[in-house]
Amino acid sequence: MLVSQFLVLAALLFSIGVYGVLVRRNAVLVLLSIELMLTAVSINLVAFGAYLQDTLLSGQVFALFVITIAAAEVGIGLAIVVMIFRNRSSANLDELDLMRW
Amino acid sequence: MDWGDWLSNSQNILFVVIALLMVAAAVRVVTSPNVVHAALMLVLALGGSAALFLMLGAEFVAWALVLVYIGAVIVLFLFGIMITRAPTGRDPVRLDHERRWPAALVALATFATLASASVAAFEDEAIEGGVSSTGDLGDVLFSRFVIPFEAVSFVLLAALIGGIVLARKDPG
Amino acid sequence: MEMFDGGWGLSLIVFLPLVGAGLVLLLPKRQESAAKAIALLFTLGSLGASVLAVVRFDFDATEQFQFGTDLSWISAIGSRYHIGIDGISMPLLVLSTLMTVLAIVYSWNHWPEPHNPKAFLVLLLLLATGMNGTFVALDLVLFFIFFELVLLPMYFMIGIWGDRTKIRLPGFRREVETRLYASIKFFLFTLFGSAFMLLGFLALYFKSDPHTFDMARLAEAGQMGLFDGTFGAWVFAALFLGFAVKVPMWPLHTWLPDAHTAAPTVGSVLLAAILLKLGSYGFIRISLPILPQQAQDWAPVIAVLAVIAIIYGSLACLAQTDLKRLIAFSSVGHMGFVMLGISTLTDVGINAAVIGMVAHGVITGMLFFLAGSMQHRYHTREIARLGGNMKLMPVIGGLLAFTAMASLGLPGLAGFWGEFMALLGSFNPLDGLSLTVFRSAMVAGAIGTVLTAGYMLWMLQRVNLGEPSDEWSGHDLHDADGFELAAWVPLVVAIFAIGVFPKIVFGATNDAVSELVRRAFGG
Amino acid sequence: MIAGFIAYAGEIHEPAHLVDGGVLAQYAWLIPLVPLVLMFAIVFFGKRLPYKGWELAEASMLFVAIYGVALLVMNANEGITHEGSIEIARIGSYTIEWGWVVDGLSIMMYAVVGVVGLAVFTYAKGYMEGDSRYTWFFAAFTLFAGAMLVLVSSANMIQLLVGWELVGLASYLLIGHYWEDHSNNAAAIKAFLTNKIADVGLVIGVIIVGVTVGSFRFGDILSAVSAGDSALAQVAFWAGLALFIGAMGKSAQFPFHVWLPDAMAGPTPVSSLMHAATMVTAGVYLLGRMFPFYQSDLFAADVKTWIIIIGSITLFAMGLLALVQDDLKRVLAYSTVSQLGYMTVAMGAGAYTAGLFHLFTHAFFKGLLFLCAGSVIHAVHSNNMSDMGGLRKPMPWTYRTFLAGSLALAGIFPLAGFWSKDEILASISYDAGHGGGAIASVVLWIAIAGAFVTAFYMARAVYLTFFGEYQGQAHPHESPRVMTYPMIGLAGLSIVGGFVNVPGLFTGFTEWLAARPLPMGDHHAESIDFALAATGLLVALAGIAAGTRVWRRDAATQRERDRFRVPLLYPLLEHRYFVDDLYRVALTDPIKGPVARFIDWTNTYVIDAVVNAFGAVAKGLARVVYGGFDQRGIDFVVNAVAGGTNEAGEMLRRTTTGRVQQYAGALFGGAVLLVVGLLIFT
Repeated sequence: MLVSQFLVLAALLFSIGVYGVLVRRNAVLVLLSIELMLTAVSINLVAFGAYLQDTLLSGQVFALFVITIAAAEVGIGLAIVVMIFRNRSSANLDELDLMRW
Repeated sequence: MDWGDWLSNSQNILFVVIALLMVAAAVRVVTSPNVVHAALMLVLALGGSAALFLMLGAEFVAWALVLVYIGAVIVLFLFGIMITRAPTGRDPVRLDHERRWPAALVALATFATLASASVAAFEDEAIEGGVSSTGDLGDVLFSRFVIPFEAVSFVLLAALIGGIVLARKDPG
Repeated sequence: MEMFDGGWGLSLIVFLPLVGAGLVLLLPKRQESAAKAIALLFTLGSLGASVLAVVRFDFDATEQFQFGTDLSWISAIGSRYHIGIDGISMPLLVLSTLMTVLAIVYSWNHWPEPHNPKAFLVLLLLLATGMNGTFVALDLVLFFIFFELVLLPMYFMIGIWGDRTKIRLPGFRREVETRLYASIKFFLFTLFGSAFMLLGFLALYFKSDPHTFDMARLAEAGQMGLFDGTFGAWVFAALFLGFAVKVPMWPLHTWLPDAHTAAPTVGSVLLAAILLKLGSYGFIRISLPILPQQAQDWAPVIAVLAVIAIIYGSLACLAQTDLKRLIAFSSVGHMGFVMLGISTLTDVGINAAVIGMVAHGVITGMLFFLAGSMQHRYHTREIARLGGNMKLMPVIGGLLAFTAMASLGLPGLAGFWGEFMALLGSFNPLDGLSLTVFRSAMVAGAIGTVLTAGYMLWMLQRVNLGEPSDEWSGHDLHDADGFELAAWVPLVVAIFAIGVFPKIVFGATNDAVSELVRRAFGG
Repeated sequence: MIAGFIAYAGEIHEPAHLVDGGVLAQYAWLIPLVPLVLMFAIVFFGKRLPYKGWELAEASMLFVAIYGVALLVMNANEGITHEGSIEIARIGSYTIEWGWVVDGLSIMMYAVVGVVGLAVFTYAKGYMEGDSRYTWFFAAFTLFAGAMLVLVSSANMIQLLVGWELVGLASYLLIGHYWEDHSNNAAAIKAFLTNKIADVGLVIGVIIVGVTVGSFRFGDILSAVSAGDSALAQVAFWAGLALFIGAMGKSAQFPFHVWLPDAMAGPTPVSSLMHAATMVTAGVYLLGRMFPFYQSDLFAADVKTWIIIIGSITLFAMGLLALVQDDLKRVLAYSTVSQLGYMTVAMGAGAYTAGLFHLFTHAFFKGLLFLCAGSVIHAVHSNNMSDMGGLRKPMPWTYRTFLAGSLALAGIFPLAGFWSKDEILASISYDAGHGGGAIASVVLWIAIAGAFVTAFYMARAVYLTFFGEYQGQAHPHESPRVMTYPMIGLAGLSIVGGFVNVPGLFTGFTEWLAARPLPMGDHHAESIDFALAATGLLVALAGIAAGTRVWRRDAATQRERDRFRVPLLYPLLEHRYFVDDLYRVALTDPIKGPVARFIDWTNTYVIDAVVNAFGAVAKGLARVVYGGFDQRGIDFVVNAVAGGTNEAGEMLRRTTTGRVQQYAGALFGGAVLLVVGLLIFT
């Protein structure tokens, strides 16, 4: 097993996630794509951990943290989406431009 | 390196299968016109990554992934989909933007950059096998990484409270 | 009194309004009468101090700087807190403090929209500090700071309390409000000029040895010939730009009609009465003594521009349909006489310039007060719509006629001396200056007085005389009220007093100017 | 008295002895000051007084008249010269002073202004009764007289200038007294501006003389003249010409005469005072004051030719105009212009005494004629003679006094006008023989012809007004006594006024005027030329006879004959030689209209183009080169800079869409670019 193969796969997943983030209109789907990207990151971390034979297992620990943060992110993200939906009857991102001045 | 050697390794064959599966699932996640399908495809992709973790000897992480993601997060997503009445019909226009090509270009460029950087950096470096025990992980987690761990737990707590505050109906 | 003479007096005059501004700023917005009281009190204090300075002024030594002090200030660049007044700046300082008080009295219950007296008073007081400071500063950096300090309050005054009529301009796609256009134009024009002025100051600083910003020492160096040659020519040009925009000299005057027209009444008054004088004062105080050689080279140019301004301003007045704009253009002409006086480089001409500045201050200030009050009542400045004002408001109409007469240079009133003496000076300019140019300028300037009389009488005829049009005949337009009269009577008295007894001004300026001319030009 | 007989033969005329004049002369500064102070009193308190301010005005004139006559009597006994000055400012080497001069010339003017003023002010009380601005009228009227006194009392040229312009101001206020009507304002403005144009000459003349001599005092200037100052001699021609232009404006000499007939828009007392004592006499006074300057060959003697030419044109051409006027006041106005021409000619011919003597007598009879005209107008409510006629019976006193004034003006022996006009003719004749040359000879004939015209138009005025049938609507009646008494008083002076200077018998007037602090230079005294006097008288009688023949003969057809029009000449006269029209078409209309608008237009569009070249880059420069007058200017550049910034902002702000995904896309794209860049550049 080579390091590269995992890294390339992770890069591919990450890019697909990027594509999803950019192209999807529905907020829930954007969140899904973000999960994909986070997974790719986790794969990288674990792969590096295995390659470095790290006694501290920091790769895996960080993967765990990523999973935890991802869970938190999904929770908050969905809550926001729900709230926005409640206010605007839509979860489409292109109808949201509150950040415009 | 010899591609023949590489492909003949059984672990690598497994990897290729899983990888193809994951990529296919991931592509469906970002292209499926049906939101529920997309969520289910994500389950598949995550499952693949759990399998990869096992291959790399990260047992605990793999199972945690299965439990947390597939068990909890995806359910959460499905609830979200239902609550927001996200369209489940086959109407691709409404789910995607019209300008896909710029997005695809950016994604492709990202991939090219990351992949080429990875390959250039590591070339033929191999990964030694070996399984790390959950116990070791626990030791490390509660000694060296105890402060980040606690911090993450606070983050989770904050997220919990935040979720409640945000999603609950007007307190009146 | 020793403290008063030793620099405290002048500092008091300059900074009392600033303290007042701080106090007004601390007040809650709703306490308007307290804000007015404080503003009046502090400007009155400033006026009182300047009157005290006049009383204690040594009129036998007007050419010396009195009440001065010279303290270390920004030691890194050798800039010092050097202040003092001589016979040239003293009348202007008194004029400045007086006009500020009158402006506050006048605006006691004449607030332009959008009201907010607190902010207005803060700006007014800030303006007062800038104006007073410019007249006492004897250090170039100090001068520059006060000179620029004036800019900001006036910008906001025009921009916030100005005229909201929308106008369409060449080059703009959308209509803009007059006040916005005018305030930005005013600001940019002046800033453009003063940027060059600052460059000039810096050039003088680096050329002088040892480096100094002190006007007196620079003047000594200049009179020794340190700044001769190309260097001096460039520096003079830079200073010229800075001051000429402020005066304003033709053809840098185009900001003036817009700014005057758009500004609220008090803003117009101070703009005309004091701000324009900063430029001509700069010529007398800085350009001439420090760069005498270049002044002689440039004098014919200044004279020609001044005469053009006289004729041009008067003719432009004849075409105006807006009362305030007409008065604004008349300023161009009158400041032309001031600059003609300065350009002769003789004691007569510069004396004429100073009295012309004072006279223009009181007369045009008064005219703008009156125009403002009329606008307040008629809600229009359009000359064609007015008429029969004398019937509707005899007091305001009478004062308008009086002031217009003063403005056209009637002997016996303040405006005469500046014009006549400027013409006198230009008959006999400094030795070495072209007699052809200056005598032609004299003739043209004298013809300009005819045009001035023409447009003033024409304005009076259309605004004051005749029967009131139907538009106004039914209205009960109240004549001047107590506050207005309180603000105007001192000006009327001043116009009359200076006209009958010009020694009020000449007594202070004469020796100072003679000494300045003698040192700079050896005349 | 004895000196008078001696003077008859002499050429240079020096008073026997001069004295300082004592207390009366030292306090002569009160003469201008009292009217000016009372003027303010009338403005501020007049309305509260029982006679609404008239009493203060009358008091001021009474004061001046008594003071003036007292000085005149003193001067008649011993020539007075006194000069006092108060410094009011010093500028460089020049001193500005308020001064008063008491000498023969100024005393004569004090007396004339005082006496005529007293009569006119008294008369005005009746005439102005019921006027809505009664108090204000007397304030301005007092200012008018006061300003004239400032002018004649001045010991220096700057004060002269002050008085000069104040007279102009007062005339503006008074001519435009009925300002509700814009045509009156127009007349007032015309008067002020015409004078102001001529004042350019005066200002320049004052500056040239004052700067060259180094002092503005008449005393110093005339000393320089008698000392033959070479610096002054160099500029003397131009200075003299400039001062004369100033004098032309005030004394309504051709081509500055246009304002005077229009000035009839003012109330009649104003016309009376203006034409008799104040304002129009100022120019002649100035020439008299500066007489040695013009007289000396070293100085401005060359200007005298111009003076005499201008004067003769004025006296004849304006006299003809009086013939065709229907407005009685305008007849008198043109007559004044014509008589001023006589005075100017006299000054140009070097006849100091003759010119001022005519001023003196003319003040009485012209003041009188205007008062009479006012009385008539008051009665018939019209200015036009076509509304008058036959007023001899209802207005006997007005008729008698008007007749006396007319005969005096026509120069009938032994009334005032005869003596003064005869002296002018004599002095022109003298000048023709002493250096005046051919011009003076021609002018002599013009002056004699002018005498005919004068008599002719006055006869017309008398007949059309007082004879024939009454043509008007109102019911004429004699004016109240407050108006007739002043008329009778002035009529008396018009009859006997000439006897103060009867050549060969009593030359008191010559004596009085000669009391000047400095020698008057080489001028000839009055002399009597019996042949000329007889010619003048005969010509005047011929004029009256002709007038009688045309207008008197048959009352019924009087009006038809007046309507007779001489071809060619009449249209010319009717349009006043087209001078007014010429000014309007060539001067005032263009300046008020196209020129002013052009300047205003250039302000908005052209100046900006110039600044453009400094401020903006190639674009602005190219536009100036291409269409220098084009509608582009600094405004455009300033606005374009602002607009450009604005546009750029508009474009950039589109990137701020608020869409998270676009931001994310930019983020990733940017990251990739960074990496690529890193790879390329390292």
